[in-house]
Order: sequence, then structure tokens, then C-alpha cells
Amino acid sequence: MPQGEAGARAPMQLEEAVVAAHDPFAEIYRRLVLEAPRIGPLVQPGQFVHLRLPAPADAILRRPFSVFKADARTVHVLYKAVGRGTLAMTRLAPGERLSVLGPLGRGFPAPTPGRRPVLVAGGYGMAALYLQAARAPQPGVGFVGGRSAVDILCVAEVEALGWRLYPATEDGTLGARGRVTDVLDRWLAEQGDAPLEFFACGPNAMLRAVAERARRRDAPAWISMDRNMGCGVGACLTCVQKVRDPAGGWTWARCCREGPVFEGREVVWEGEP
Amino acid sequence: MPQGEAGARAPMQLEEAVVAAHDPFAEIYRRLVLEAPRIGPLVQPGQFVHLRLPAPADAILRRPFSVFKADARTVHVLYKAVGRGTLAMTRLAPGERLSVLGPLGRGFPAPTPGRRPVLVAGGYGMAALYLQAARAPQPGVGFVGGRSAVDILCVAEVEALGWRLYPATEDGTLGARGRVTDVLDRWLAEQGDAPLEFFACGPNAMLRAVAERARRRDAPAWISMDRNMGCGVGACLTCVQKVRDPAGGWTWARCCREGPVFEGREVVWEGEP
Amino acid sequence: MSVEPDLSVALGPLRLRNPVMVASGTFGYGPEYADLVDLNRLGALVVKGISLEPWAGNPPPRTVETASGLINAIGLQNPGVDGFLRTYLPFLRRFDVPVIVNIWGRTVEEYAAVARRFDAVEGIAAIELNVSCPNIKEGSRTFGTNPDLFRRTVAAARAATRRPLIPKLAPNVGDIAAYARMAEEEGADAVSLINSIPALAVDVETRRPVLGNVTGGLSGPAIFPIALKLVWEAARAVRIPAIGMGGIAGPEQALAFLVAGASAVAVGTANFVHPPTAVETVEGLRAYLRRHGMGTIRELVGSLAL
Amino acid sequence: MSVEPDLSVALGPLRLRNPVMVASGTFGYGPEYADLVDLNRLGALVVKGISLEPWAGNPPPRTVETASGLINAIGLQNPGVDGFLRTYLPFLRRFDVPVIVNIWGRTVEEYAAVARRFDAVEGIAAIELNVSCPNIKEGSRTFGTNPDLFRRTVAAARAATRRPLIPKLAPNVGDIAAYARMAEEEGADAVSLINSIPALAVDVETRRPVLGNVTGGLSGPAIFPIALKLVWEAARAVRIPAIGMGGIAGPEQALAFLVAGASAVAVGTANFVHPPTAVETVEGLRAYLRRHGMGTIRELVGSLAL
Ligand SMILES: Cc1cc2nc3c(=O)[nH]c(=O)nc-3n(C[C@H](O)[C@H](O)[C@H](O)COP(=O)(O)OP(=O)(O)OC[C@H]3O[C@@H](n4cnc5c(N)ncnc54)[C@H](O)[C@@H]3O)c2cc1C
Ligand SMILES: Cc1cc2nc3c(=O)[nH]c(=O)nc-3n(C[C@H](O)[C@H](O)[C@H](O)COP(=O)(O)OP(=O)(O)OC[C@H]3O[C@@H](n4cnc5c(N)ncnc54)[C@H](O)[C@@H]3O)c2cc1C
Ligand SMILES: Cc1cc2nc3c(=O)[nH]c(=O)nc-3n(C[C@H](O)[C@H](O)[C@H](O)COP(=O)(O)O)c2cc1C
Ligand SMILES: Cc1cc2nc3c(=O)[nH]c(=O)nc-3n(C[C@H](O)[C@H](O)[C@H](O)COP(=O)(O)O)c2cc1C
Ligand code: FES
Ligand code: FES
Repeated sequence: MPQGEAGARAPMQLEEAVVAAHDPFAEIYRRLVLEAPRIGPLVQPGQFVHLRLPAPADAILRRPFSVFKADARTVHVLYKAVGRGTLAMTRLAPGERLSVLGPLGRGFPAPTPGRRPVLVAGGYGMAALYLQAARAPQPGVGFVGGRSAVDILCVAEVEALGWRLYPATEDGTLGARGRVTDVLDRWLAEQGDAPLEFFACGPNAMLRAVAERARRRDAPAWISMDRNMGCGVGACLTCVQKVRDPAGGWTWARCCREGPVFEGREVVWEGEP
Repeated sequence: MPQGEAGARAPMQLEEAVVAAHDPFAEIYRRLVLEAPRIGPLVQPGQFVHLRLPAPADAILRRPFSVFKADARTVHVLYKAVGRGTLAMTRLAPGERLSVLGPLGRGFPAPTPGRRPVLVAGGYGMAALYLQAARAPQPGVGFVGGRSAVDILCVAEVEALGWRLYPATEDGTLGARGRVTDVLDRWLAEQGDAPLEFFACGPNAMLRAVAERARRRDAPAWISMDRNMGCGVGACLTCVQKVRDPAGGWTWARCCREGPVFEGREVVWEGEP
Repeated sequence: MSVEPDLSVALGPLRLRNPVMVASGTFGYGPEYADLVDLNRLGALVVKGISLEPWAGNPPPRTVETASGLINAIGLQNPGVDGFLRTYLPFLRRFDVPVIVNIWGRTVEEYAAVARRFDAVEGIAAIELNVSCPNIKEGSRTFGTNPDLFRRTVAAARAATRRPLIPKLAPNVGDIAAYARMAEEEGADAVSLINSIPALAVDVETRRPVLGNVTGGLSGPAIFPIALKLVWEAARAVRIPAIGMGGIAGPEQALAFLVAGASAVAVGTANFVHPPTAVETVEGLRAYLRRHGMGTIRELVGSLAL
Repeated sequence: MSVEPDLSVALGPLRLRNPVMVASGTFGYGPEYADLVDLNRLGALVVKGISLEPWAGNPPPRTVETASGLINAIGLQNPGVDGFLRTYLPFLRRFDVPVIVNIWGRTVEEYAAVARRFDAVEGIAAIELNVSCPNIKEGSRTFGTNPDLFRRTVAAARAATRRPLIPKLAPNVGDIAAYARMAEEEGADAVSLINSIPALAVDVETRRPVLGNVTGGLSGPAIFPIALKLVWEAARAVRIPAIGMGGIAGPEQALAFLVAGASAVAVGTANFVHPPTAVETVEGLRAYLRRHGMGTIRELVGSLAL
């Protein structure tokens, strides 16, 4: 059942944005920079925008993208062309207009003072986490995983913020060979019981693994759960995720409204009661 | 009822053409030049091509266009953006690919020796008639009508073939002020019973007027009837036009297959028995 | 000087300031779009289907896109009557917009019970009876496609409330006019149609249904021509007003429904794509009336010349 | 080395070399697309609906585009049985492709009479009974949506011919399974579905119907999810094979129909857009079978895992 409306947040905006730039970013990603002066200043780390792409007939809905960077005038997204909508998206030229709905969802909370922030990213996850790193008062460490070097995003950007990054690739083309959680585990083993706080975005299995590590250390884990979306604003009930309810059972939360960021212990994972 | 299959004609082709050029032509028209070496050499004057445009969801069918010029390697069309498909068409860039079906329909017969060819065109009609003029063994005269100077196409091109042209515009911005049939009537009055043969393409009312003038002079009138089309090849029975049948009644002819060119006396006009 | 055209319409005892509503299940319960849409400019707001008790709905995936359409199998997830009254109605009362509750039950008695609960509630403009959601199993499917069950459901709800009652007809019937007439005979104040059309999506690589519920209901531009035909047939069959919906993306489709006989219309899936669709449609209707020199939208209703 | 997958399917006594046919009314009578499509590569060719006598059909406009769809109201224009036999059958006999005639009548007797005429004709692989065209007035509309009339029509045609008989079901019924079962009970060899869905288009500027016949039938990608649901339901209800159609644009939709239970499929509106769709679909099926290591297309039929 839908939860009650969450607390105050910046009102979402519907804005006709102009494509300010659109270029390759790393090998398989592209960066789309939108001139969106109404949305830009409101974005909180971990929030997303819902874009109306110049899509074909079989993709009538908007498409959600994490905000990579945002400032007073612009919103940046990093994306990979994976299907109908994102393929059409690659043909957007500077100067073209695009309807943007945002900022949407509940993003990451500000890092807890006294805890060291630990980012864990897979795929475009780093695009969702960059702003959190950039706005964090204290620097932290980051773990970025992917199949190959081309899947690893934003290493230089995040290092430029003074963060330490540990890439991991399955084929060993960048950083350690193996899964990001293997590298994370080795690092965690060295941390004793230093107070940490996790921020993660990536495939479900990775999020679950991070949430588990955090629970064992009794640390908060803020994980961004990306679900296929319809409306993006909480109206259609497409994007639901099981979360624990106060009474000890479960209830549905809408990833677009109560999420996409949840605290790991809230989530009822597949197979859990 | 569908007529039997008409006699032998060049087999139609389905060709992935490449946009060779696409530019403004006269004021409100554009010229699309397609690299279509399979279709180009087969085109007869008055035939058309059926283009699969990069159209939006609400325009799934192909769009028919008369062939303006054709040679061994190319097919040219002149068109005006009037709706969903033709608007999308204006964005085609050189190098893009486009599926072309053609040549389609029964075009104009070769001019009868000993008769002076008389072209009558309205709107993009001249685009359908140019090839007939260009390939006619004997030069003739042409009457071109439109609302304003911008609606009058190809005057210079046809004059360059040695033809005499009489433009007429409703607002008097080019040639005589008035309807093309008024100018035609004045000219016809001066011809006595010189043997003429009419070739016409344009709005229905104009075609009917031409067919009537021809019938009075007992001259052939070949008129191109443009109807909204579905398949363009005779399969869907969308584009039907009433024509006389041998038994004295009427039957349906498909403008895309038995037409678009009919002899004026074949046609059963609106309101006729 | 031209007078402002009158956009108001009547649905039985219910008066709307304009004929453009938002459809059940596509606008949440009000707060979801309130940042973007001035609710006071809607003809009416129809909330997501409500049942007696809270209901969890179907497992995800719950929606999938198709050519110009959307299949949904939400499964009527809702907080129940009490949850709605507690969480959403106070918010809705802050606006000056008719709130229509869309209700459903698993038995005829449940339909009547929900109608009875809302009968007593201040701030409910009308009750829409969702007898046609293609996503409810447990027999519910047949409420909208079985004449006898349909008639009994409408009659039971009618007996349970004096509020304007609007049965929402199922599209997948052989004779929609018959259902509209049954609704009228059982005392409905209006009929609304169409609900989404039963549909299926299959993932051919896995050879599994795409949706958690296997089947769902198709909505969006794809279904507009089908909806228009059904609304035209239903509206001609009865004297009570019809509310037309299915694939409205702007004024053009809304006008077509009105011309075909609908007294009001509802925007559904388009809200997800472009949230201001309903209010822009109102402005489009106003512009049309001006352009055609019509004093009232009611001149348009059922004006299709055959 | 992998063996070529077997694409052949059986529709009762009729064997097709592959399961991809072209749908009635969308491929003319054969010659129209013969320049572009090798007819011998089609699973079967279903010709445009034929009646006892020549029939003029509806006044234009006869088609109109909609979002991902096409509404047609051709009105079954056709040269009659004799016209077909004289003008088209000799041409079709030059090919090695099963020719299925789609037939209709204005009375049960007429249906039977047309079936009887074709029973005697060499070169007719099967008879498809069009009881579901939404464009025929004079009562014909009800053949496909009235259970009693439907049953009598199938029975009368059955009595009139020993050729494989394929009733084509109407989509606008509340319970498609019931119609499939009636067809089976009356001795049909297969069922085909869906025909186009009743639809309306209105020109809001003139406030007139767009089509000469007022209403028509919707086809094309828009209806695919609806068709898939109906084919799935019908196929599960009977033991005779089902032929699935509605919105096929390539292998993906064809595969979905097969997985959902169709034994064969037909390409309709897509022929107008891209004439090689059917033959390209055959190649797509072949590639799919190879990729999935399947020896025969029949493994796929009805393999939807719930
Ligand atoms: C909150 C949120 C933030 C996102 N941020 C980013 C981002 O920053 N960069 C980026 O590249 N992508 C991001 N995505 C994913 C992005 O929305 C999808 O890639 C996009 O919607 C695919 O659209 P399409 O039309 O190209 O693909 P489709 O043709 O619709 O689908 C292609 C394939 O992708 C799958 N798919 C579609 N949407 C999703 C989804 N949301 N999650 C997982 N799989 C999906 C489909 O099931 C299908 O298998 C985000 C998604 C969410 C929900
Ligand atoms: C044989 C033939 C030859 C043609 N040759 C040319 C040509 O050389 N140059 C050119 O500019 N156009 C030509 N046309 C017309 C052209 O096909 C239409 O302009 C085009 O189909 C419109 O498509 P659209 O999607 O832009 O318009 P739509 O959005 O489909 O329609 C816009 C408006 O135009 C009307 N319309 C659409 N098609 C036709 C049609 N065929 N005839 C009359 N009205 C129509 C619609 O009813 C509507 O009112 C020809 C048409 C035919 C049948
Ligand atoms: C996601 C979604 C949820 C819906 N939920 C309901 C519902 O709870 N009750 C109901 O009567 N109709 C529901 N509908 C149907 C719509 O109200 C409407 O009848 C249908 O979508 C057709 O309109 P459209 O094409 O404009 O969307 C829902 C539709 C969608 C897309
Ligand atoms: C222009 C047109 C004419 C049709 N004529 C017939 C017909 O004569 N008999 C028939 O049974 N179905 C007829 N149909 C229906 C198709 O055979 C098919 O059932 C329907 O179009 C759905 O398939 P599609 O979406 O692939 O087009 C016609 C469809 C179209 C578009
Ligand atoms: S996407 Fe609609 S509720 Fe989340
Ligand atoms: S356009 Fe299909 S028959 Fe002429």
C-alpha cells in the first residue's frame, strides 16, 4: 500500500530544457548537458530527472536518469544507449528542446558527521553518486565495479575531489580483477570498527551485498534502487519495492517517490519474508 | 470491383535509397533527390514512388509522390510539407536512407503523334508533368495555376524544353490573374479545331474542367487523380475511383494501379450516374 | 466583443466547470501531481480504485510499453477506504475540485459496502464503479462482462448511496449499448468508458509473460479509435451522460469524444507523459469554441453529422 | 554441424512449409505483390474476402491512420466467386503456395453457398470464414458476436465443404474462448484471430466521420497486445490449431503469437508498409530456432511458461 506522502522537498518542475552539449563520455557513455535553470538549482544528490525523449512509437513513456551534475543553470546526465529510448536519445543535437520533469525522488541524505563515506558503484551508478561525493563535507573512499575498463565511470572526477577510488573489473582491464564487493571486502577487513556510511548505486545483487556488509557493521547503507518507471512521480504504482513496515510486515514503497534511495535495512529483498 | 490486371509494365522495386540532395525548391516546395539506381531507369512519366518516411507514430503508412525527374541513378520528387509525414520528411539529411517502392501506377501515354500536347497543372501537378514534357517528342504548351506566385512550379524548367507556358495566379502575382482554366479557355478559343491532347494533374475540380474541355473538342485528356493511398500497389483498395465499365455501368479503379492517370472519359465524376 | 465560451457540463446532478477530468489510476490520489497541475483547473479528479480494505495489488513488473500504448497490471493496489480518508481526503479538501472516488469489490456486497462508506463522506462528488478492471482475478473480471452480474452490481451500489453513481464499462463486450442501457435502467447517473483493454505481453527470449500478473490492460493513444467507437455507441443508446476516455493526448481526441456524444472526458495515460495534458486540453477546447463561434461546449456534445 | 530447423506446421489436414501467412485483405489476390515477394516462400496466402456475387464495398474514404494503427472500411469489395476464379486463380495456380480463400455472406445460406462453390475448386487449400468483418452492415456484423448465429454459420459452412475450414473470430466479444470452442464443436479445422477491431475516426473540424462507412476496423501495431491476449485465450480453450494475427511487424510479434499458443500467424497491415515483412519474418523465426537450438517450430507453440 502506498505510504503517506513523505516530508517537504523542493517542488518538482516541468521544464522545456535546451540541449547545451551532448558528447561521448568515457567509451560507451554519453553526457547530455541540459540548460534547465528551474530544475538545476533544486537537485539534491541521488535525485533523478524524467526525460521525454524523441522516441519511436513503441516508447511513449518518459525515461528516468540520475542527475550526474547540477548547478544553477544546468543538469547533466550520463547514460548508455541500451534500448529504444536511449538510442533515440543519442541523436539529440545541441539546441534541441526536451521536456524535463524533476528533480524527482528522495536522494541521498547528507553524510553523517563522524562517519567516513563509502561509495559503491556499478555501471552508471557512479553518475548517481558523483554529486553526493562532490557535496560531501568530508572526503571518503569509493569502489567502482564493471565488466571492463569501459564500464568504469568518473574515476578522475571523483579523485579530483580528494577521494580515494578503488576500481574493479571482471576482466582486469582496470584496477583489481574481480567483483567490486571483493575489493570492498578486502578494504573493509582493514578498517576495524571505524565508523562508516555506505552510499551505493548499481545492480540489485551489488546493492544487496553492500546492504549486508553495512548491516553486519551496524552502519547505514543508502542504496539507490532503480526500477522501471512509468510516471516517475508516484501516481502509477509501477516502480514498487517491498519495504518493511512498522508493524513488522511489508508494504510497497514507490522507488520514484519514497525512493530511489532507501536505507538498506528498510528493503525486503527477494526471498525474504 | 477490381479490374483485371493491366498489361505488362516494368516490375516495381523496393529499394533502400540514399538521400543525395535535399533542398528548397521555389518558395514552399522542397526537392528530394534520391540515389535509387534500380528504380530511376524504370520510371515512366506520371508514375509515382511510395516513400517510407521517418514518420511519427500516427503516420505508419508510406506516402506517395510523383516522380519529378528520373535518370539512370536518381529519382527526384518535389513536395510541400502539409502534414505529419511530409513535416518529418523535411528533416531528412543527405546520406540518410529511405525505403522507396516504385515505380508505381500507370503514367501518361506517349503523346499522340500529330496532336499538340497541352499540359495543365495545379499545385505540385507540374512535378508530375515535367517528365512528360521532357520526354515528349514534340513540344507543346502548358498552363500552370496556383493561388500565388509561390505555388507555381517549374516554369523555367519547362520553358527550357522549348514549351510555351501560361501561368495564372488567383492573386495576380505571376502571369494572368484568375484561374488556370480561364487562361486555358481564352487560349483554346484561339485554336480552332487544331488537334490537341491534354495532360493534367492538380485539384479535382481542375481535372474535371480539363476533361470537359477535352470532351467538347473530342480530344484525349490524360488526367492524374491523386487519392489518399494505403499500399500503393493495388492490394488494400483504399484509393478507388469510379470509372465507366464496358457494360455501361461503373466500376472501381485503383488510382495506384489502374491510375493515377485516367483518360477523362473513363472517369465517373461526383454526381454523375 | 466575444463572450467567454461556457465550458461547464452536467453529469446528472453533478456540475463540472469544464468537461476534462483525470482518469482513475493515472493521477494518484491528488498530491502526486499537485506541484505541476493546478487541481482547481480540472473538471474533476477521479482517484485510483479503492476497496473496503487495503489491497497489495500485483507483483512487479506492473507496466510495459507497446506500440503507442501502455499495458498495466497494477492490480488495484490501494490503501482501502480508511487509508484514503485518513491520508488523502484532507489534502483533496483543500481544493475546489470535484473528487470522484473509483471503487471496486470482490463481491456484489463489497461494491455496495464501499459505496455505502462513501455515501456518508463529505467532499465526495460522485462514485465511479470500476466493474471493468482487467487486472482483478477472483471473479471480479466478470462484473463488467457478465450482464447479470453487472446489473446486480450497479443495483446494489445504487441502493447503497445517493451520490451520483457512474458505472465504468468494460470495453471487451460484444454490445456496449446493452451495458449502457442496463446502467441507465438500474439508476446510474452517468456511464464512463472505456477502461483499459485486456492485453498480454510476452518476452520471446525467456518465453515468459512480461507482467507479474501475466495479463494487463492496454491504454494510451493505441486504443483511442476503439474507445471512440464504443463511446459513440454507448452515448447514443442512453439518455444519461457518458464520460469518454481512452487515448486522449490533447484537445483533438477530447473534441472527438465530445462530438461523438460524450458529455465529459478523462485524460489517463497522457498524464504520465505530459502532466499538464488535462489543463492544456481545457484551453484547447476553449480555443476551439471561440474559433467556431460556439457559446457553450454543450453545443458540441453528440454533434457528429452522419 | 547443426541441422536446418523444421519450420513446417499443420493446420488440421493442411500442411504449411512455414507458419507465416499473409492476412486476408492485405495482400490482394496474389498479383499485387508478386513483383516484390516470392509467393512460394509464404506459409500460405489468404486472399481478400470473397462473396457469391461481386460486391462494390464502401464509399471512400476507406482508410485512415491512427496512432500505430490503421482503420479500414473497405466494405469487402470483391469480384465475387466467378470473378476470382476467372481473374485470379489461374495466376495463383502458377505458384506452389497454399491459397486460402476468405469468404463471407449476408446470410447463413450465402456463407454455405460460397463454401460449396469453393469445395469443388482445385487449388484451394482451405476456406477461412470471415464472420467478423466489422464493415458489413445488413446484419452481417452479428455473425461473429452472436453465439447462436456464429454456431449456425460454422455448421452450415461445414456441411457445405470438406476443405479445411477456418472460422475467423471477432475480437469484440466478452469471452473469446467460448467462440473458439463453438468453432471446434461445429467441426472447424482451425480458428484464426483476430480480425480488425471496431473503431471510429472523427474529423473534429467538420464534425463528420472520416470514413465513408462511418466506422471501420483497427489493425496494425496498436492492436498487437490485444490480439496476443485473445489468441492466448482461444488457443488454450481448444485442441484445434489457432492462427494468430494482429499487428505483426516482424519476427518478434510472430514469435510471441507462437509462444502464446498460435500454430501459425498472419501478417496484415505490415504488408502495406514493408512488403517483405512475411518472408523476413520466416527468416527471423529460422534464426531464432537456430539461436535457441530448437529443431522444430512446433516446440515453440504454446510454450509460454506461466
Ligand atoms: C532512478 C533511475 C535512474 C537512472 N539513471 C540512469 C543513468 O544515470 N544513466 C543511465 O544510463 N541509465 C539510468 N537509468 C536507466 C535508464 O532509465 C534506462 O536505461 C532507460 O530507461 C532505458 O530506456 P530505453 O528506451 O533505451 O530502453 P528500453 O527499450 O525501454 O529497454 C531496454 C532494456 O533495458 C531495460 N530497462 C529499461 N529501463 C530500465 C531500468 N530503469 N532499470 C533497469 N533496466 C531497465 C529493459 O527492461 C530492457 O531490457 C536510471 C533508471 C532509474 C529508474
Ligand atoms: C499519386 C500521388 C502523387 C503525389 N505527388 C505529390 C508530389 O509530387 N508532391 C507533393 O507535395 N505531394 C504529392 N502527393 C500528395 C502527398 O502524397 C501528400 O501530401 C502526403 O501524403 C501528405 O502526407 P502527410 O503525412 O504530410 O499529411 P497527412 O498528415 O497525412 O495529411 C495532411 C492533409 O493532407 C491530406 N492528404 C494526405 N494525403 C493526401 C493526398 N494523397 N491527396 C490529397 N490530400 C491528401 C490529408 O487528408 C490531410 O488533410 C501525391 C499524392 C498522390 C496520391
Ligand atoms: C496505470 C493505470 C492504472 C489504472 N487504474 C485504474 C483504476 O484503479 N480504476 C479504474 O477504473 N481504471 C484504472 N485505469 C484505467 C484508466 O482510468 C482509463 O480508463 C484507461 O487508462 C484508458 O484511458 P487512457 O488511454 O487515457 O489511459 C488505470 C490505467 C492505468 C494506465
Ligand atoms: C485494408 C484491410 C482489408 C481487410 N480485409 C479483410 C477481409 O476481406 N477479410 C478478412 O477476414 N479480414 C480482412 N482484414 C483483416 C486482416 O486480415 C487482419 O485480420 C487484421 O488486419 C489484423 O491484422 P494486422 O494488424 O496485421 O493488419 C483486412 C484488413 C485490412 C487492413
Ligand atoms: S513510476 Fe509511477 S509510481 Fe513510480
Ligand atoms: S493504395 Fe492500396 S489499392 Fe491503391
